[in-house]
Amino acid sequence: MLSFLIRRLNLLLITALILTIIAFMIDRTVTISHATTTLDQRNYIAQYFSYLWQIINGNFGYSSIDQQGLLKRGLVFFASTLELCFVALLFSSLMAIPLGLLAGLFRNTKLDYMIMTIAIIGLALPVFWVGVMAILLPSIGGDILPVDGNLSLVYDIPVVTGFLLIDTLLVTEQYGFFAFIDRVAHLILPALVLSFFLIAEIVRLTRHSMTMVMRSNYIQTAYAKGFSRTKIVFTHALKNALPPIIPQLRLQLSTILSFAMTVEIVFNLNGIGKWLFISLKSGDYLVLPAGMLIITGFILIFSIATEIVMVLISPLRRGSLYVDK
Amino acid sequence: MLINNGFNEDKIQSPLRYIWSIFKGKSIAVVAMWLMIILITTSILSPWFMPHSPLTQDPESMLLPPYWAKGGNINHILGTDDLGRDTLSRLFQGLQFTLGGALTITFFVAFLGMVIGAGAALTKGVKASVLHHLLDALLAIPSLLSALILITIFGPSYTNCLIAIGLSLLPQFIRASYIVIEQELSKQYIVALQLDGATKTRLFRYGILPNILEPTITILNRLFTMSIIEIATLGFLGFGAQLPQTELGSLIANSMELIYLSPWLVTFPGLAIFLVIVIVNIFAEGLRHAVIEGEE
Amino acid sequence: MPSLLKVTNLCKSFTQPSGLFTTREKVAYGPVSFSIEAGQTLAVVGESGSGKSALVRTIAGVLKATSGNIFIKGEPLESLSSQQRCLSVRMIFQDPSSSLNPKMTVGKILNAPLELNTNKNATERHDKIIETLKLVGLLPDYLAFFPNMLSSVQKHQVAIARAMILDPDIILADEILTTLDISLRFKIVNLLLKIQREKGTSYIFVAHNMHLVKHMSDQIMVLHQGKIIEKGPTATICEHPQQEQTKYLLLTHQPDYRK
Amino acid sequence: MALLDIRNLSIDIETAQGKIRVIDKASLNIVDGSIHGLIGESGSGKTLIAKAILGLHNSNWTVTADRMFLGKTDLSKLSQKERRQILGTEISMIFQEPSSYLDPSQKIHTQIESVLPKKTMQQRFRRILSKIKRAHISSRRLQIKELLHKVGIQNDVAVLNCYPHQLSEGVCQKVMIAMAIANNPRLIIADEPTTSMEAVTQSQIFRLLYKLNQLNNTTLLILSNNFANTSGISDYMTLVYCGQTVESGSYKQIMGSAMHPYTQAMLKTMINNEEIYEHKAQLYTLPGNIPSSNQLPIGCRLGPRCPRAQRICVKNPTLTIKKGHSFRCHYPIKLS
Repeated sequence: MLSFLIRRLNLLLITALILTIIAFMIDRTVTISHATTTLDQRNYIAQYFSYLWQIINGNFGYSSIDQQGLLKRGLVFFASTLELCFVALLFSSLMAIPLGLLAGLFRNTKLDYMIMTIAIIGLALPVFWVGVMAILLPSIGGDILPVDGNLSLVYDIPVVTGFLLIDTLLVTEQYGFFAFIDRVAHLILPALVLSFFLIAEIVRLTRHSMTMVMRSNYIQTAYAKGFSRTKIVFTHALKNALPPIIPQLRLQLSTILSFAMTVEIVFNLNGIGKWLFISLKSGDYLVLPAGMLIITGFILIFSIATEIVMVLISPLRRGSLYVDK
Repeated sequence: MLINNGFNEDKIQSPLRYIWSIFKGKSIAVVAMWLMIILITTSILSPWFMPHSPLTQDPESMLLPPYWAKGGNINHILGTDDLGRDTLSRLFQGLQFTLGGALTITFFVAFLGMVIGAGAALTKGVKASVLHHLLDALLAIPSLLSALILITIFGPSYTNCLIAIGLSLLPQFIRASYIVIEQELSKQYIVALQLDGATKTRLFRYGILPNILEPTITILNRLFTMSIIEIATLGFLGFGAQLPQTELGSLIANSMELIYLSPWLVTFPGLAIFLVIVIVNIFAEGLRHAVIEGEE
Repeated sequence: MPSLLKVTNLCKSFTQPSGLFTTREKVAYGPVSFSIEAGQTLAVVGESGSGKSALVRTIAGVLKATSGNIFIKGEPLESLSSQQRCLSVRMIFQDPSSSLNPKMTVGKILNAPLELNTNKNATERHDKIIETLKLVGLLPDYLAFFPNMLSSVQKHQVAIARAMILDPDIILADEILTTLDISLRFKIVNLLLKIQREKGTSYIFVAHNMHLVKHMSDQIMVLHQGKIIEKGPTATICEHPQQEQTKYLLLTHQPDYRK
Repeated sequence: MALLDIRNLSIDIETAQGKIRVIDKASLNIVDGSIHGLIGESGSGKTLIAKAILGLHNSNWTVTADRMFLGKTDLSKLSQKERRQILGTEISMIFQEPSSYLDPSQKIHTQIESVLPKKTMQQRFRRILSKIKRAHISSRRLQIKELLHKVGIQNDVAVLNCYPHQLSEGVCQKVMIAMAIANNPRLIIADEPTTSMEAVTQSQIFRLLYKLNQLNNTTLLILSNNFANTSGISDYMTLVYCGQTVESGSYKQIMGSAMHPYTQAMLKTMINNEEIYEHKAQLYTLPGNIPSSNQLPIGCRLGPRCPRAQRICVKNPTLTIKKGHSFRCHYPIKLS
């Protein structure tokens, strides 16, 4: 197990290094083309190592607008993006997994076609457009739910974790639960909009996985044991069909973040997407390498984490681990 | 009763023809295919038969609703915008940019991705592992972010936007085609061909390519869908086509302030994007199913 | 006169990652030495995991040997071009339904090795293909068929045709009989025997069924954990097995629960 | 006494090319307490017959039978629910490639436990009582252990805590057998239980099945494509060719006085130690190939390949029964 972990971390380090090189290149290109700071005369390798050293020390550079540390700001914004993604993921999983399972179970029936039509529609609706529609058509959202910003301006929440859902709970002495409810209300619409794509994706994956499992031999054994269909689905099929979805979904993570960033811009949420967007519009180009490092760093760590979780929950993968040894 | 057609031999068709004959039986997919062809040709030919130029401003008729709504005008079927430009013409121009861009991206990315993916899969060793790590790193960058990076460096323009989207989709496609080809390489008939002394190109042309049709369709479909959405998104954010070029996303962005005055202006481009993606997806699904059935 | 095929101290080991940065050598087989004469049949037997398949695949050129030499008619294999190699050693794969490209017609499948390894022109190639099809007992009609339209025996026949089309000296067969039903197995065995009689081809084959091994082979080589533990003429081995493993292999084919 | 009595079972499958009669009037009569071998080459429809007995068929199948009785229950008249109750308790099934027929995500223990009979209220109550008394009765544990010992697995604890992929095919098959016999079924159907196994494991499994039959008097229906292997332990044998049952009889009748040309051909596939063939001589096979399922000949399906075929063979021969030895042939091989 330990050697597996270390080997994975090894790969992670290489990938992370490549990413810092990319970040460095962006940093240099941006600095040179926009000449925001005085040019460094050393050769690029030396420059890179000093850049790397700074990154390791957590110094991602300073904003050219308000001179604040980019890492800290970025992380706070990113936390809010993650919050959005998480809520959307939770909601769409709740919706999509049962739908996908049903579609897989009743493959090629009317129910299946109906569910798959929903999935195609979800995939085909451009996220930003749905967002615009949701905001601007008062009958749909707008009036009932707030669509502007992370939180109403009346609340002054100190940043503790960066996750506003948690932070608002920490200040219940001051505001009661109103701040929390306000935050939830702010999240509902963007999360719903983001879910459109996610639901489509998860339904597809779940359906595929379920179909594969229902075709497998051990399902036949279960039938031969005299189990009813319902019992088979719950004892055998679910346990085998659901875990493979996780790594598949992980591959989509960067797309999900991409969409989340768009949704933020549409809904004026203070997430990393809007931060990058606003900063770039106002000429603060250094946010790019910083933002990239934060996002990719998260994706890398998350990938490793899911891989470890998969190894822990799936006996087959755990088996391959032992063989490695 | 018994059905004994012992002497009735199956007609021998080439696999592609066979797939085509199955595909023809899927009416929805065939309709989608025709719609796709019509969409592409009309958007290319639209400047010649559209009654209005997308740029002609008409102060007489501003913010007209579509003709079926109250106050609509048959001259402007889908209405006009705040400068009196015909929505339908603008829509087709937008479609031209969006669809054309997506097709270009799909073509180039598919070609480059296949070449790089096949190259990596066919040459083992250091090259492949370097590529692997590089892909890992590039895949971790969300496509919107990489598009932002490239546009920041090269400046916003329609071409740059296409290049940026292409480059951001390329790693995904390379990875996908690499995996597909890698799986194919472990098949016995590939080993047999290798033993016959087949060259890499021959191996790829005769051994691999005909057998990866189904996954390739899936990947291409995804590539196309993603590039449409991303062109529109970047256009919407103002990083894509610059005025006076109109692209479906920027069309939406331009009409944002007018949403309460004329919600149609925002609705139609969105619906257009939606329809294009749905049509392409139905077509691709139908084709994929035909391929699967053809292989059984 | 050197032997048709001579293998000396052939070894194959795979490297597996183990621990952090270390790799471990896993020996598939070896060192193995043997030789085979023209028109002879060598059967390689042993329980699974004894390295039979890896050995055959090395000689065929699918795997690369770690050490040792293979000589064909006295010439080391490395000195031969891939064409010369194809012309003298051909392999039949285990499962023809996966070793025939589903998107190529039988004609194209058979054409590929001819096109790549000989200087024949199109008509000569066509004649050769027809001739080989006849040899394996298939009608020329099958040229336009795709593999999925053939029955399992016919697929086997095509696979044998593909191996025979270059008139090689040695044919390697890796457990080709295991997936077939008994009566179909006999068909293929008959075909292989007929080809050997007509063309004088040598076979090296891996098999499980000791009865068929006994029937077909001139020499038997017993592998156990990658080493040759017994080697000799078929009759000698079958009647006087020296090693425990050999006895075991022979024994298990006689069910002892007769009523 | 017949445990399973099937007469004129036909199965039609709806395919893209129309309806295909895959099983044509198959008859099967299994004597209680015997080992019955159902022998036929792959594609001959053995598995289809087994699935029809179990009732595990798809919706595009039409199963018709004049008679289909297990003991006194009419299998063709059962509802889904009644059928499920019979499966596992009256009939159970063993498959080939057992490791793929075991759920990869569950431990062996869980899988075996799931087939044990449900706890009744009384047992539950007793269990609670025993817990109070701190008496050591973990009956289910013991039951499972006993089962594994029965099928010859000694290190039961280790095996129970494993996942299927950690075990060898042989052990997996033993686990499958243990699951099959858990409820003492009257009939076990074994679908090619030893294909793709090593010779040593094969004979182990066969010996185990034989022992089960001898000790528990369990009736076994063994589906196999290997005449030589299966004939060794079968009391009765039925041969299937392309969906038709060609000949059926006891071991002696089949081995000693086979009537059908196909059976004759199968008999010649047994190369035993007594050499009937010269070294490297051509082996006996029927001419031609097995027809594919959409190109079956009319009448006797062996017709085009049969060395004795004549004009009348385009009509389906009727079943002839002599002292339990039945066959379908117009020109049976006369005893000489």
